[in-house]
Amino acid sequence: MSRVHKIFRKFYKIGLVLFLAIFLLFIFDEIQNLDIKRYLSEHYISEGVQETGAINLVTSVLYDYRGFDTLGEATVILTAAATLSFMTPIKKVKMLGTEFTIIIYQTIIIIIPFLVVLGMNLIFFGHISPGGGFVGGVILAMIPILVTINYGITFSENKLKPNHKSLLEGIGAIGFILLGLLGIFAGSNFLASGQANFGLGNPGELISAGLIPYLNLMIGIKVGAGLAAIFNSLIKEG
Amino acid sequence: MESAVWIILLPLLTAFFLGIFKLYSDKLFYSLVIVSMVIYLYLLILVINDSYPPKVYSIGNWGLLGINLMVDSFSAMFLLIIAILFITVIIFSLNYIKVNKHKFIILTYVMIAGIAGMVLTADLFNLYVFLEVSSMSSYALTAIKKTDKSIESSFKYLIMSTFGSFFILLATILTYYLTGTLNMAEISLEFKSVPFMIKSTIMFFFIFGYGIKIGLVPLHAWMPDSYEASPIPYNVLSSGLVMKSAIYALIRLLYVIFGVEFLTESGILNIGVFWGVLTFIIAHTLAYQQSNLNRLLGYSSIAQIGYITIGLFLGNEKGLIGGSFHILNHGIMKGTLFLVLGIFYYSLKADEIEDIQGLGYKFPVLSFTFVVAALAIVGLPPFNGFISKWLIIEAAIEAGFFYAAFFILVGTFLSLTYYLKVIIKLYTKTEKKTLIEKPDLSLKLPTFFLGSLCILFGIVPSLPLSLINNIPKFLLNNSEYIRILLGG
Amino acid sequence: MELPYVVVIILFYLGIYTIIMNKNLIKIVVGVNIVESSLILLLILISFKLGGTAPILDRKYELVVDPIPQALALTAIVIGGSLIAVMLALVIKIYKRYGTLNVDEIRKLRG
Amino acid sequence: MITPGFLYLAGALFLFLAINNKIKYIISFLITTGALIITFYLTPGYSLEINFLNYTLIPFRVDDISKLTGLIFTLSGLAAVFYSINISSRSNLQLIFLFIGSSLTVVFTGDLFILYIFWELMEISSSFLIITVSDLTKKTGYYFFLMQAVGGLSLLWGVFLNHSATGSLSLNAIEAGIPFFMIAVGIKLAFIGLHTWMPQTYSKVPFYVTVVLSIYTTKVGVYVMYRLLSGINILAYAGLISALFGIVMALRQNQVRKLLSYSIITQVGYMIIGISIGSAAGITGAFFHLINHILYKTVLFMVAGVVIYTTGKENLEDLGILGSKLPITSLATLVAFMAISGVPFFNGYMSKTIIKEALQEPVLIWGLNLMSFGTSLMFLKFIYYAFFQNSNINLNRKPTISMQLGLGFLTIIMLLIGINPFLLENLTNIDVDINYFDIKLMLSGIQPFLWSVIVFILLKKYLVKEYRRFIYYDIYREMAKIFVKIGYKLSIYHNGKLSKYLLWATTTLIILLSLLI
Repeated sequence: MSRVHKIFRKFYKIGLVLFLAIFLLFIFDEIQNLDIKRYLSEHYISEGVQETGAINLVTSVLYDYRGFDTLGEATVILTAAATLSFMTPIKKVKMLGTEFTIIIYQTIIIIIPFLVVLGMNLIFFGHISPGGGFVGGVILAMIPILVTINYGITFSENKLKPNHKSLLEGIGAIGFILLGLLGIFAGSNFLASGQANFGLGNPGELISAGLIPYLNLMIGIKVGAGLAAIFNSLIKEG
Repeated sequence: MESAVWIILLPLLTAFFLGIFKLYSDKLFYSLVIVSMVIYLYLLILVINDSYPPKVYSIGNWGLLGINLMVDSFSAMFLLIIAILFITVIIFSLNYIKVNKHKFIILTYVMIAGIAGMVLTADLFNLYVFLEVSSMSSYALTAIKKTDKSIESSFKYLIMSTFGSFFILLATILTYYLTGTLNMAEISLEFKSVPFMIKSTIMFFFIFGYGIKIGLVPLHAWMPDSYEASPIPYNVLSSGLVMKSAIYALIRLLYVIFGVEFLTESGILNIGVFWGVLTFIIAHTLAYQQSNLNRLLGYSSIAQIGYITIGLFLGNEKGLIGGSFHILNHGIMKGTLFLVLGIFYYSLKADEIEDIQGLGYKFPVLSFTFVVAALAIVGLPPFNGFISKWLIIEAAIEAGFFYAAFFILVGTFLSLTYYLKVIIKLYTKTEKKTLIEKPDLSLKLPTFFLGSLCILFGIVPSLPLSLINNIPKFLLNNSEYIRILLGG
Repeated sequence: MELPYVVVIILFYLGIYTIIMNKNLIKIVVGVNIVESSLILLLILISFKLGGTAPILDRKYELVVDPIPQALALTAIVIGGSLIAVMLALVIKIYKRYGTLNVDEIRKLRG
Repeated sequence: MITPGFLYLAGALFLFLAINNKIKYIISFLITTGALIITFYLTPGYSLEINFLNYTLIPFRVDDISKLTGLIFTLSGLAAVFYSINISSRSNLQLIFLFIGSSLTVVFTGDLFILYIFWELMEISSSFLIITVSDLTKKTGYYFFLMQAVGGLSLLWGVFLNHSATGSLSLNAIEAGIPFFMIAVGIKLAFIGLHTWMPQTYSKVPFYVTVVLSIYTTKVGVYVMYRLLSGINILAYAGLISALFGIVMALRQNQVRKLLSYSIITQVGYMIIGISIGSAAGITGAFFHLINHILYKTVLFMVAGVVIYTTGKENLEDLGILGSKLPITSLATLVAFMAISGVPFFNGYMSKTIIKEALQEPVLIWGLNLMSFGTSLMFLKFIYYAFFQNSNINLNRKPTISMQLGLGFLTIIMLLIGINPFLLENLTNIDVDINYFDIKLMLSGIQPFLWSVIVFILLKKYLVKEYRRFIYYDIYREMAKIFVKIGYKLSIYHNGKLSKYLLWATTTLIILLSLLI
């Protein structure tokens, strides 16, 4: 392509993006001075705790009011893990060896148990303190990732075999749906923990907020296994 | 009435269980596939039958606080397509797919769940989530063959469609910011007070985002590549369901949230119709140039989506009926064409036009089905394509878009040019071809089933039309839809 | 016109610009990442109320931040994350097969 | 009450069971004769109603003209099927039955929707007949189907315009969409300019297919022209020009079937003039001419078929075989020649005189004489090659009995009508008060024939020479080339670069948003 054409194309692109940016600026400017109504969130804030039993409103929205979104999202992780699993080469690819110093080895061995405790805490106390299935799951996923980085992929593979990971993932997802089906068996609709008053208990205690802690657990297992599988496949790709 | 949820849950549950069974025993895997397919068919028929007075199913029994699913005739028609195409594709791919067969079936189940979710949900963010679920599984299905071409086409599809879903997410966030709720009925009530400029920007963002997934002309470039490189059973689903669920979601948004008055006032209907005409003229011209059969059918799908866009963007009752009937017809016709090509590929590794020379005499009945489906998709009378095109043209004239109606006929002529080229190649005699694998009944039966549907819906269109005729009641004047969704 | 909204717009269109402008695949994936994060930032901005506390109601607070966009943000993060994971896997595969990361050389599918 | 059209369509389905030739003969004989008998006993005024897609349609309605056309169609269908029975394969025969069945339904239909459906079905079946019949006819089949599809689609557009103007689909409420009906009929009639498909197809396709096609394609066009566009006087002059063009082109041909197809264009000119005068006499003249034309043109095509079947060659020089070795066929050729040039006591003369009597404008009468002069000149050339040219071609195989039978059957009917011109009138209750046998009419009938004989003898060496193929400029092929070029440029533009696709996406977003401001 001639040089002039290249430069013209470059400025054309910049012009495009600038026009879009200015346009959106006007829109946002106009949006600011509109009176915005938030009655749905006011309702969540005022009656959220009584209806779902969970103090952490975000978890109550995520797992009770809009539980279906979380199911959809869990499927997205599962599909991503499945895609990456069939992407990786069948034969074992040696990961590029990263020789960490002895200090790293020792610290990892020491902090792994704390990670487990932290992850579990975040999952179980998801409906009381900030946190929840996703954050806890990520921290749990860090453990196999650290092991893989530290001791190389072959060691971590036989520690936690890929089949086990996809098994865990499957169990997490199926658990989530079965808990949802509990709502139907209890007479009201799918994923109905608040409405079907599954022992809401008094808010603030560990065993409260109906199904939410168990849903949290299921999502935690699923996200943990899923992210570990994704990380391993990406590493094996290399 | 909780079978509406089961339509989304059953494929998901089967996919997860298959994920586990895959590790242990094949026999268990296939038996579960067959059993869940039969139950799913029964469930779909159950929901389609009692869909006339639309029903709402609220997840978690939260009513307007949580997410609601809504089954009305438009979604019932779409479930009918899912019922027809999904069953045939699963039976077809049980022994058509050789590479990654387990993964293919799992991902197809997840995609069906995503599409069923998009079709049933009456909640804006939930629509986005299920859109991502179905798109994610279609990226995976495009790349499942792991050839150079499929990896490249899957990457291009991924980037283009993510580029689109940015704008869909941006529009969803802005709608939430303006209205404070995510339930479609409440949004359309709140949207009455929003100024014109902002409302139409959000509408344009939605149209642009979904436009990429539908494949309207300037945004279509990724689609023929994905058709060329992905496995043929997935092509049937992609042209029959994935493209259609995108336009379904767009129409659901436009007619329910923005309402017909706003659409006509903002002039988007004229833009939509013009865009449809532009799409199929360019798609037909390009289709003529192709030598790879899958790419040719890909361009023809883009053209047919152009007709559907015209039908649905006319804004009158007949247009909606014609458009949705064409969605149903195109799914069936394109499904037959792809399955026949699948059998040719399965038996002779034939995917270029030259390779299928003389197959008319080697597979007489199969080529007859191909000819029937090709004539149907061109829009010649005795078949179903003609009926839906007749309805769309009539609606276009009624709505005053004479140029669009005329160009549809020009489109019919253009599509005849390249389909006839393929048919003639099919019937030119050539030297003996050795068959790599004999296609058995489980491949041929679905093809004949879809082919016979082409003829059946052409001769007796009142069968599907009885379901489709009451679509406009809940789309054109969305007050009815909103009253029911608000628990009226 | 609050400053954070301007930041969101700048981030959004910076991401779009990187996607369009760059020829290198990795940079395109980075661009996608930037746009994702700008949308999540927008979500959080929407839920912000001046002086509001986090939506954990262990005690009675007079003003609480709107929890819904935060839940949506969590979902958007997860979806964005898995999308980028698949993108990276494809980029690795393309690099192994085509030997180049330049988007203009990856042209086996034409016409 | 099953209609002849549906009987033929059902016949096409029954032929699936025809495993061996014997059953094939029985089925086709039953169907063809059954259809003839049914059309014979049809009472005008009977009509059938069905509703489809919330319209009430009349798939079957009989009146005098449609009964007349139906009769001649089933009659010539019987002869054609008989002629080609043991040459054509089972699938070709099915397609022929489908073709005849759909043209019969077009003749008996009462509304535009069914007219369009079966017009397209006719098109599809004839194109597939051409495509699958032999290996060399692929290109012609492609050209034929596309050309006819343009005709069908302009008919559909006319139907839509008329439907939106009048709100009804019935045949007798035609207000809008006239130009599109003209294009559709023009293509079917092979009107000048739209005729390029006919000589090409009729000369390349095997002879028995040409026989079937020549009977129905153009004649259905004439019938539909009567139904939709009767009474527009301008068309009379257009018909005249097209006929004269046909004569000029026919004289330049050296292939038998090309000469015959150009002569179809001329004869159709008579019918166009007859219909577009619009008076009852004109229309009856046109339709009687249609019947006579089917008779003698099919005989001539059958003769050409026999020549090709026996000697395998089809140029004019090879016609010598007729004079020397094929007695019955040469007799039939002579009768057909006399009929086509309008010699009294033969059936051509009868319908030409009706049209001549119905004309008022002097220009048209003069034109008519010129046309019959030209036709007889054309066929004098045909006869000269057949009888007066000594040829040394030998016979590699004898014509089959069924071919002779089909030929003889039609020649006898021709002679019958020639001798007793009133036969057609009392068959259908149309009365024409012309006494064919008074001297003045006979003289004016014979005059053009005599003039043509004299001119032929004088200018023999100009007419009877080998015309080398002149450059044949076909604008439709040029248009197709331009379309392919544009398509090629477009597809080169899709060069697979992701950055280019993304750029297109952003530009569309900009265009969309700019529509807002």
